[in-house]
Amino acid sequence: MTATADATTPAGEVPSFEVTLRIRRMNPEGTSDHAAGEEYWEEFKIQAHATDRVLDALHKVKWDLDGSLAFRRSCAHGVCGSDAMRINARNRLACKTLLKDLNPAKPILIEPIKGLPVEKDLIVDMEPFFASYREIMPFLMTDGPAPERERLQTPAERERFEDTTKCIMCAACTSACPVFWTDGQFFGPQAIVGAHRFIFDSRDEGQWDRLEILNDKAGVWKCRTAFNCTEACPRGIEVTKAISEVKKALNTGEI
Amino acid sequence: MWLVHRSTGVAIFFFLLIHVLDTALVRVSPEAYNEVIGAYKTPVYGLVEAGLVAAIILHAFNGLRIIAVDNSTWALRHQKKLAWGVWIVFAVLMLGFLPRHLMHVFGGA
Amino acid sequence: MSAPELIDPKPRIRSGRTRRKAERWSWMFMRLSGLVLVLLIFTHLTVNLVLGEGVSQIDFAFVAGKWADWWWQVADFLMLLLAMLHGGNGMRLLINDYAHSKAWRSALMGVLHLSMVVVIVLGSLVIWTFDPCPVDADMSLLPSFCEDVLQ
Amino acid sequence: MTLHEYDVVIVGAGGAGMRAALESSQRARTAVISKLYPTRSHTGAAQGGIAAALSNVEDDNAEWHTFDTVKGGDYLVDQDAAEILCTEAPQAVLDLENMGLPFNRTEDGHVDQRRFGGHTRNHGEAAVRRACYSADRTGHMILQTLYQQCIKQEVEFFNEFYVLELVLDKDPQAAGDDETVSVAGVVAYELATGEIHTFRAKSVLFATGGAGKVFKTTSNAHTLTGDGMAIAFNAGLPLEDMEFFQFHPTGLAGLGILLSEAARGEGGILRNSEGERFMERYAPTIKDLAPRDMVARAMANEVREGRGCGPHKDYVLLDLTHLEPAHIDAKLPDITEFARTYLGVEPYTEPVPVYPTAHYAMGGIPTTVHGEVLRNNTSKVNGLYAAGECACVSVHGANRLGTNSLLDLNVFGRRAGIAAAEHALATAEAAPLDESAAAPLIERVEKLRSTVGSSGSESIAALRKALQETMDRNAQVFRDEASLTTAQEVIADLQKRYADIAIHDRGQRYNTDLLEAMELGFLLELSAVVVLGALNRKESRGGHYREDFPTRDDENFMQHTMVYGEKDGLRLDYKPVVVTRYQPMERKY
Ligand SMILES: Cc1cc2nc3c(=O)[nH]c(=O)nc-3n(C[C@H](O)[C@H](O)[C@H](O)COP(=O)(O)OP(=O)(O)OC[C@H]3O[C@@H](n4cnc5c(N)ncnc54)[C@H](O)[C@@H]3O)c2cc1C
Ligand code: HEM
Ligand code: SF4
Ligand code: F3S
Ligand code: FES
Repeated sequence: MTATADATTPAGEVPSFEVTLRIRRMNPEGTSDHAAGEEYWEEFKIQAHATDRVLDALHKVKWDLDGSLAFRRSCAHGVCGSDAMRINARNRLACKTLLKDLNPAKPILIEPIKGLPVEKDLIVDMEPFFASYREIMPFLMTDGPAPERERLQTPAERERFEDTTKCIMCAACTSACPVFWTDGQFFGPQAIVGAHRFIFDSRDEGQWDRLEILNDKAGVWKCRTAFNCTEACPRGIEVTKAISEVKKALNTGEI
Repeated sequence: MWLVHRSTGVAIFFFLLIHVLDTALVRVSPEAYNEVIGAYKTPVYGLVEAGLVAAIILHAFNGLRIIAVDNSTWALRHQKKLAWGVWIVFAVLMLGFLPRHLMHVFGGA
Repeated sequence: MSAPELIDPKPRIRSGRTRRKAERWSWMFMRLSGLVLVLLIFTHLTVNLVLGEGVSQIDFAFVAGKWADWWWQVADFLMLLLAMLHGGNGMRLLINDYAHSKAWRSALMGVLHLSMVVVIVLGSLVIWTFDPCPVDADMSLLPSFCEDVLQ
Repeated sequence: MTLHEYDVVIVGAGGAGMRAALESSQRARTAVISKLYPTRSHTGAAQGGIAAALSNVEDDNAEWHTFDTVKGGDYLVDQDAAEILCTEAPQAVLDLENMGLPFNRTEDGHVDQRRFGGHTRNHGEAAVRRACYSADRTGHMILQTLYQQCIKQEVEFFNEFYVLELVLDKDPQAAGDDETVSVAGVVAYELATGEIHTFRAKSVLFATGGAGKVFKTTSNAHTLTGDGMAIAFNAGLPLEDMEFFQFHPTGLAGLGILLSEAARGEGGILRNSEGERFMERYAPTIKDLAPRDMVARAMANEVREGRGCGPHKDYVLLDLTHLEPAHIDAKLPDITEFARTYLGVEPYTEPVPVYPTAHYAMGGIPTTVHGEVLRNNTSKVNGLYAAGECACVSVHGANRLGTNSLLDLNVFGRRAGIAAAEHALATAEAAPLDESAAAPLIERVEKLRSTVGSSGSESIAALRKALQETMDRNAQVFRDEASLTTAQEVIADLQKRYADIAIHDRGQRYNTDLLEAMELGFLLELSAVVVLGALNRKESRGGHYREDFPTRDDENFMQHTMVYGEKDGLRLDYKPVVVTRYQPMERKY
């Protein structure tokens, strides 16, 4: 039994240390020190453990120091997609980023994700993001009546779109994409991932409608293969690969 | 990398505009052309030209990397290594080109 | 009990194969022209700047010497054309990305298109109508073969 | 203050809420109100699978499934409901498949199935492959698929709206049995603006999920604060069987993050510090795949008897090292990643530290098999429905079988959605509700806002922490008279202190501080109900284990607990269990 090496001791007296969080803040109603809508940095010092995640650190700030700090979160283990933010200039989920992996000697920079309007502190308006997703008709489209039993699909056929089914719509990819920053018209990588999941599903018959949408000006050709999306994706989805497969399908007319 | 590609592309584009215009002087008269091209041979332009070559090399090889990434899953998965490769090729070519070029520029002018 | 009868979605777009092909062709063209340009530009650079005496050798005579050969004429013309189209298309993408207001965008696009046309027309005129041995020129500036031609 | 009117209002956009919305929105004008974006709901965290006797890989039938459900629930299950659950299961799964859910497949293209705890062939002979799954992200796929279908049907969502009050046309407890009590609507708080919205509706359906945050160590999301249950309770409705909370055996030690039972379904083994496969002693036939309550207790017992691992001997190990890495990657990719990310353990080569974690509320708002909410043992509330984890149809009894909850969402979510829409269609006019209904909530919110800056007051975080710690210490896997009494006292004290709570954020926009205060109020209320039920249930059954009463007592306790909130405190009552086919037997595996 080797799992009990000290580093992995989950409970007990893990030594604690001090970390500084520098949080990019914005209060739409203003505070005593800051005008409404003004963006500013604020520093908080907290005691943390090596096993703590950035989300735990944010909770410490919110619960013990400043209850007005606003951020979204729910599941706390990387499956709901609520808490994508820029941590040390990289898009990540706060609940999946361990403090010990961040060099706690330096202040940890926390900002809202880019490219979407900031509403308050780390909360951004997600509506444009979800609107792009709805745009690509993200649902199975089939002709004819529903079958008696399941539609058959071999494990190999399923494997083709397995990767893109993992998406939790956290927007880490889209808000990391430089094209999205400069051109809000771009569907963004997430919508392409969402479309890919159906285009390559052998049961789906709406592929060409979706491909048509992605062939549009704001579509897949806008992607400059910057790879920021793939690097940001907390689910390890090969986003750029999915995009490239969509391009290939458009170029060859084959799926 | 994406920024590098973009900025080098733009730089080359503007250079090309000028370059074609000055080459057009060939049509006007040999004197005019030689006068302008003479400017290229001064150290300042020599350096600009070196920068241009650098930009072209980066843009070209990164362009090749992009094309590879678009067409092969292997390249896609190893794009980071390929990006390093672009910088290495860039370094090697520039090391080969710069001494020669600067020699011509400073030595010959 | 039966499967839920789900309402069909409102058709949001016309069905059928890809309709607007422009962006796709632009993408393809960038890659194909890029590939050809690699060959052309590197030959160009090598011949002009590396072989022989580098920049210092470039003068009217050098250029004229090259263009007397139709092969070089074709190569340089292709390079000019592809580079301008490739670069111009690249600039178009950029303008689309950064110029958000309609006015800005159309203004920049206008400038871009104009400069492309001017450069391409001018450039090709120069290349195709080039006379390596202008009659009234100073002999010393001309390539050596002009002596045979002119005398 | 805005007033909205709909035929049907669904509160909650998890699996149950959206499944209901798909049915309801086809039939009647429907709004779905959710405090989270639908895809953030905790259904997305469910990993292992959804049970259905499809017989795609092994011989199976709905009757065996029903038996397992009843037996797994330690006979506290309403058997008519369980029979519906298991009979409608295959169609529920096929519906999901037809909507596009990417199940894992067998070689010949059918939906694949795997083993899960407590699912057996022919009444306990051997484990059977009944759980349909999609790697270890079944819940994620269900949530995504349902959301996608909602987009297709253009379901109307009110996202990041917190429902905080339920409005009935009269006090359900004061009303006599022959009177009808009808739903009038709900009052909600819009996170983005701080505005209060009143929704008037002919039918209201609650699908607000679980209440795991009552405990400290839990697999549940921060947002699972039992809102729906507490809101119904505050409106004068009873809660059923709240003392039955499921502790899932394999939470990541110290964190509570779940490692699905699928890990054991795929061959994982639990070992103590001596390397012994201790489940062989507790459940000789199905060993590691015994129902959750038994495994959780066995683990807690190993630790108590000194066979725990680690420097503090406070957890056991889940061993996957004998499985092929490729197999692990194909079937359990996410949970192995959790072990890597959060504990730094590589499951290919090292066993993973695990300990029971609070997981699932078997109890909730009592309903009929059509999702109609009951206001006592027999009378329904006209137009009020509940489904999913916040409801108690009582298909899970004293202990839920793994994979039966996702099934519950789909079967009873669908039924409740249909019933709610049909009720709305048959009702000419909703009960009266106007803007004044929002007044009490507005007052409460303003009162909370006015606490900003008041010094010497109680903090939300401190109270919540104290509550969760006392619940973990005193009302977890093992309980007894003394521990429960302590918990009761602590909760009573915390409730008093809650009256002096102060928040930090005065703002209107995105005031999550204020909402956390509200949620804490719900948690406190529910904890009191849980503890009261546990204290009075002087027996051990399913998820509820009393060390001072270690055996099941069918004589006195073969009945559901019903707790009512009254002016002078909580009132306890009981409700008979529906027994059709299966007489209670001793539960052995
Ligand atoms: C880690 C984990 C793994 C699990 N694995 C399995 C499994 O493998 N198989 C299985 O069968 N079951 C499993 N379960 C159990 C099952 O997933 C849950 O019981 C089920 O998903 C609950 O679904 P729900 O629709 O009732 O609630 P949820 O999905 O939790 O949704 C609740 C909804 O209500 C909304 N809401 C809550 N309060 C309010 C309010 N005040 N106002 C407005 N909206 C509100 C939320 O926004 C959310 O949309 C698992 C549970 C967990 C935690
Ligand atoms: C030498 C060979 C060249 C190669 C292999 C090459 C390759 C490419 C490729 C593949 C792209 C597309 C990038 C994408 O879609 O993300 C591109 C873009 C571009 N290229 Fe080139 N190119 C070359 C030369 C040139 C030249 C000579 C110019 C200038 C006239 C130029 C200017 C541009 C510009 C402005 C862009 C757009 C950049 C952007 O949108 O980000 N390129 N190049
Ligand atoms: S593709 Fe990845 S990064 Fe993008 S939204 Fe989905 S999970 Fe998030
Ligand atoms: S970051 Fe953007 S440019 Fe393409 S590869 Fe990803 S979408
Ligand atoms: S809180 Fe759910 S993904 Fe981080």
